[in-house]
Amino acid sequence: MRLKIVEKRQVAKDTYVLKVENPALFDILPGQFFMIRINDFNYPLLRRPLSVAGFSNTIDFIFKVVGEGTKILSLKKEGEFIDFLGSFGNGFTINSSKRLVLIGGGIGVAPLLYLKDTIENGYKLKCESYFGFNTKSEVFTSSGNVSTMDGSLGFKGTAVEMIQGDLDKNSLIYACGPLPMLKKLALLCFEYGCEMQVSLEARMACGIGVCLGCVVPTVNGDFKRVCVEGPVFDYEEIQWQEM
Amino acid sequence: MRLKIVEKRQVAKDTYVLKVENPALFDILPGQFFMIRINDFNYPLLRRPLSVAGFSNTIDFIFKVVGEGTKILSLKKEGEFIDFLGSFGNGFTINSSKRLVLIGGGIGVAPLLYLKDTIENGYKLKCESYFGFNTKSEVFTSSGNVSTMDGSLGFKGTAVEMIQGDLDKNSLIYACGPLPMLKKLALLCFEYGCEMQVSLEARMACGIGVCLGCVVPTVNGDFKRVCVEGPVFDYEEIQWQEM
Amino acid sequence: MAGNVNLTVKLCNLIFKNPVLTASGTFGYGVEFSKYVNLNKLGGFIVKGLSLYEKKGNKPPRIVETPCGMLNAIGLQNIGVERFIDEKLPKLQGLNTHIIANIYGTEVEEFVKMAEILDKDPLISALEINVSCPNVSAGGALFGKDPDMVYVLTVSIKKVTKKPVIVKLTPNVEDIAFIAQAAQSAGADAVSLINTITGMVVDVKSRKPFLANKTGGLSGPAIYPIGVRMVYEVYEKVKIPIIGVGGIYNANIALQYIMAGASLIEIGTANFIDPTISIQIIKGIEEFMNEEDVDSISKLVGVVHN
Amino acid sequence: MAGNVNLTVKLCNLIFKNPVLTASGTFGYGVEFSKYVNLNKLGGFIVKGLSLYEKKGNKPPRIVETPCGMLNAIGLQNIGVERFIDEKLPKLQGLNTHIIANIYGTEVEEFVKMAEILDKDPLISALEINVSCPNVSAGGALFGKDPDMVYVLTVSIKKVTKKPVIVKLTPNVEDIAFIAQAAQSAGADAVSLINTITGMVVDVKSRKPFLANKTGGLSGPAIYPIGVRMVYEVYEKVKIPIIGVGGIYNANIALQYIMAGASLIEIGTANFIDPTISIQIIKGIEEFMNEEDVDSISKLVGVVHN
Ligand SMILES: Cc1cc2nc3c(=O)[nH]c(=O)nc-3n(C[C@H](O)[C@H](O)[C@H](O)COP(=O)(O)OP(=O)(O)OC[C@H]3O[C@@H](n4cnc5c(N)ncnc54)[C@H](O)[C@@H]3O)c2cc1C
Ligand SMILES: Cc1cc2nc3c(=O)[nH]c(=O)nc-3n(C[C@H](O)[C@H](O)[C@H](O)COP(=O)(O)OP(=O)(O)OC[C@H]3O[C@@H](n4cnc5c(N)ncnc54)[C@H](O)[C@@H]3O)c2cc1C
Ligand SMILES: Cc1cc2nc3c(=O)[nH]c(=O)nc-3n(C[C@H](O)[C@H](O)[C@H](O)COP(=O)(O)O)c2cc1C
Ligand SMILES: Cc1cc2nc3c(=O)[nH]c(=O)nc-3n(C[C@H](O)[C@H](O)[C@H](O)COP(=O)(O)O)c2cc1C
Ligand code: FES
Ligand code: FES
Repeated sequence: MRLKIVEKRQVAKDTYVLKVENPALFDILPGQFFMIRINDFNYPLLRRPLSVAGFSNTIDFIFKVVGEGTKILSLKKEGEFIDFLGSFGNGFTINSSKRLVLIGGGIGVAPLLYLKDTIENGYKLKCESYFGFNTKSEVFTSSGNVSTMDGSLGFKGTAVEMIQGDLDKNSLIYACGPLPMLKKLALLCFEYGCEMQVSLEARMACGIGVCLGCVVPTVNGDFKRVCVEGPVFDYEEIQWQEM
Repeated sequence: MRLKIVEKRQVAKDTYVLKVENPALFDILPGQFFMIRINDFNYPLLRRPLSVAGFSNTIDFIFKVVGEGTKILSLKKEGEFIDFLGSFGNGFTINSSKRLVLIGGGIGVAPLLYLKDTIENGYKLKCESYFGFNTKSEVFTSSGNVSTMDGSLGFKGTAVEMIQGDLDKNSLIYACGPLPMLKKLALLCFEYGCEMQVSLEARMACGIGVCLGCVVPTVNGDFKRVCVEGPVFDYEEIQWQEM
Repeated sequence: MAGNVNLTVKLCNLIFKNPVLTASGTFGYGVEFSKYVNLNKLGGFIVKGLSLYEKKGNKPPRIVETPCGMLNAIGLQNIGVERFIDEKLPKLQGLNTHIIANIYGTEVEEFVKMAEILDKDPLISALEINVSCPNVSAGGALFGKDPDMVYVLTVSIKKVTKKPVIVKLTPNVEDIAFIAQAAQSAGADAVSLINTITGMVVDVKSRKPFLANKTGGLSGPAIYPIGVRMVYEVYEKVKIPIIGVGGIYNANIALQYIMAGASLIEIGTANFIDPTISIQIIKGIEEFMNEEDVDSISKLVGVVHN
Repeated sequence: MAGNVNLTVKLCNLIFKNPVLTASGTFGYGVEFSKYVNLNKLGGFIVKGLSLYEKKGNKPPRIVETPCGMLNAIGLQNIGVERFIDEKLPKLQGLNTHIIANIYGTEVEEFVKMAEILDKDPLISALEINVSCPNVSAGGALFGKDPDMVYVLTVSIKKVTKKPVIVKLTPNVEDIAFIAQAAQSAGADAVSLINTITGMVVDVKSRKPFLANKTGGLSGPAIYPIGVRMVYEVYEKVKIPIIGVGGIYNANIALQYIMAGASLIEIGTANFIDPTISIQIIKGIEEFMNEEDVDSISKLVGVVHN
């Protein structure tokens, strides 16, 4: 599906927002992702997975330049077309009877922005958001409670540190971010007995469940595919020690 | 050497002019070429050779989209930078005591435009030009005598047919174009006893004489490199039967 | 234009409506692609490699990208032949194309048992034998690198099934044609080649191999010239049909394989990049034949050797 | 930053100021690159393959591009060892780097004669023996595929020269470590790998192989995971230094080779794309070592095996 770039803009250090026209062919759940073909030829070969960060007249992505693929993507211009496959994955499930707590780290905040929008404006529910970044220059959102490691903006410390004392059994955490943060949260959830839906990353080739490349280890000693059974998992499913 | 695209414009069917800023670091002889890196990453892997079609404030190229590399090049935008290596090759030699006849076919006309400019405006000499194309839509120059195979513009027939009755011992032909045309001209030159400098094409990897990939067979049973000993050859050097 | 060229290919008693199959491990169990591809338009598809019993596969990371290619070390994760028959095949009923089962084992007996089981299932058109795996009874030597093992294995499987047997060869050998000859002598109905080429990527930050399995199999566009060369070599040495696979991502490369000697071709990694690619390649082959006035695909098989 | 890391590599009596060499056939006779590269900054360079007598090479077309790679079938065109010494070496006098001669022949005697001739020339630091060529006296079998031939050849060359002898291995074998072991037993001072992988591209219009020579050698980024894997395998089996080559186009891949077991690396095809690449790679390795606090390159060689 070739979609036209409506907007491409740098929003923070190495971080870009990419908005493409919405063909209005489908609904997209928060937490779902697209597989993006970086160029119209075979280099880079594999599509890159990017989560949906917003969904309205446009489908919005926020991505960080970490390698060659995202670098090339950052050089695309408005008006150009990019080939998308999706949407893929299971997405977050919203439970209105819980205290909804969104915890994001770095670029992992991207999918939570769309989740927040859906909770607040779609479901008309409330939620709390705690978004952590390394430093001010990397912050790409003004929504929610922001923290930075160096205290250059908002709370000084991680997103987890911002909320950790304040979690309870009734909390349902939605988390996305670097693995150490997710592991930390998993420990906390075990401790406080709260629920958590966590969005995981894995190297992907197909995005549609056939290559079996993107698996993560589960507690029963099995593997699950991030692209189909995920990217959102109940944290209790995951074998965290092996991650 | 990264040079900025000053102008990129379609000038005929599948044919583009590309002007890049001239760093004014060197002189370029007509017939010389640059090795152009299509993308800043390794695909397509090899540089593409393109002859200089004009040289002033800008270095100008005229190229035809024939494959993936030239296709990608045709999508570049003004303001972008492209990596060039060059200039390479020997170039045409101008002999003021001869009747100078330029014969080009299709995209082979490109280097002859710069040669014509050099002869007329640099050396203040006269020359005749005969430029043949398949059909009107492929014609990208109004300079010289133009022919088309279907007669849709100018003389009906090939560039060779336009001039062939009119060649003499005193003619020095400068030729560039498809191989069958060059072979035909070689026969004519043998017949009429005229001289010819012919610009040849070959698949190139390095452009600087080290890969030995670009060779053409010579009359003494040897090989010569198009990138260093050419691309311009005295037609009598070439083993035409083996081309 | 389309329609007036004959794309059909015969392999033993099977008629393929066109030469385009999809490769094992890149097309799931077929159903996953029904959203993108009308499966009935394919010459056939080859399902994910099956073992006698369910296999969990290797630890992640299992894949890594390389220039115009990728390494995979899935470790042949699959649900096992019985669950495949019970759970997956029913969903594939009523299709008008060929379903080929790809099987592998670590002992001859495992292959034989699977062949016996699959022989009974009318939905399976043929068996593709993946010999790129270590033989435990022979001390871990790869089946596919040893012509004698390939011979014994093929003979044993041929005994228990009437379905065409395709032996899928590994490129990690010195002389692939020699192994193909062993398969032919043993009665194989066809050979398919190439499987992936062993490679390694190192993560320089951690100073470890990137893949948990250390090495992985290289596939994708990068390898196509190696595959075409090997098909060319095998065509010079064997008479049974060849199925070409390795890096095919457009009709041009599919045709290169066919001209080098392949009667059928398989599309692998390219399915990941564009799930509709197999259909586009069928169209592209058809267009080429129309443009070049070739009325039957069989006239192109091996023409490079003329 | 730069300067406080130790990039030097010892090979026999030779000290290389850094691990970066340029590969035979991709760097001419060195002089061609002096416009782009300060040759003295290189660990060394390996000149175009030399034969005893001048060779014209294959008919064109000799090269064709492939996805992230290229095939070449130059046919070892060169001016012969005598003219090389007379015409080319004088231009390389006074350089403060290692010049390595790459030699090949079709009989053991040819190799030996060349080694004798080159042994006398003080400008040549070492000999790299290209065994990827057919042995005419052994009926055209490739030297490099047969461990016995590699053994005999290496022993014979070692007898006539005191210069370090590097045996350059072909990847077109089943078990490259086995061949490396043969070279080691024969007294080789190092092995270099990989040479190109045999491939074919078909021109579907003419329905013929694209190259006049039919097959060609695949090089370039596409093959690097295969080269890294082979260096890894050889490192497990031999003790002599390994020189890694194949698809290196940046410092990351150079480091992958080093960590897999290479003491030195060679840059080939990448020189065509960017003639300054070798210098950039030296810088990149230096930067990596500074960032990762590695004081000596020797500490990275083979770390993947720990
Ligand atoms: C479900 C999912 C959703 C994602 N959503 C976002 C998002 O919204 N914004 C964003 O910036 N990033 C997101 N990522 C990560 C993003 O896909 C990678 O950063 C990106 O693929 C890196 O590509 P590259 O070519 O720049 O990096 P390189 O490292 O050069 O890529 C090489 C290969 O590694 C893969 N890769 C590298 N890093 C990752 C990673 N962290 N996760 C998965 N694959 C990786 C690439 O896809 C590619 O195949 C998501 C990943 C997944 C799995
Ligand atoms: C000295 C010289 C000067 C040239 N000047 C011009 C010019 O001014 N304008 C112009 O349009 N074209 C010119 N060409 C031809 C031009 O280089 C090719 O058309 C171009 O490289 C094709 O690249 P591609 O990726 O589009 O085609 P593809 O066919 O996809 O290219 C595949 C490979 O083939 C090579 N190749 C393909 N066709 C040719 C060819 N005819 N000659 C040499 N290599 C080829 C490419 O470089 C590449 O390595 C010149 C060629 C040479 C040798
Ligand atoms: C992710 C992945 C899984 C694969 N699994 C199998 C398998 O189970 N059985 C098999 O015979 N080949 C398997 N292969 C090999 C392919 O079928 C094919 O031979 C190889 O990938 C080369 O083709 P390609 O370059 O078109 O992908 C697998 C390849 C990939 C990329
Ligand atoms: C055009 C060309 C010519 C080559 N000539 C030689 C040669 O004469 N002797 C040799 O041992 N290797 C030769 N090689 C092989 C390279 O030295 C190197 O081993 C191979 O290309 C893999 O490295 P790369 O991928 O970095 O190019 C040649 C390679 C190319 C591309
Ligand atoms: S990415 Fe292929 S199975 Fe998930
Ligand atoms: S292009 Fe390499 S020698 Fe001419």
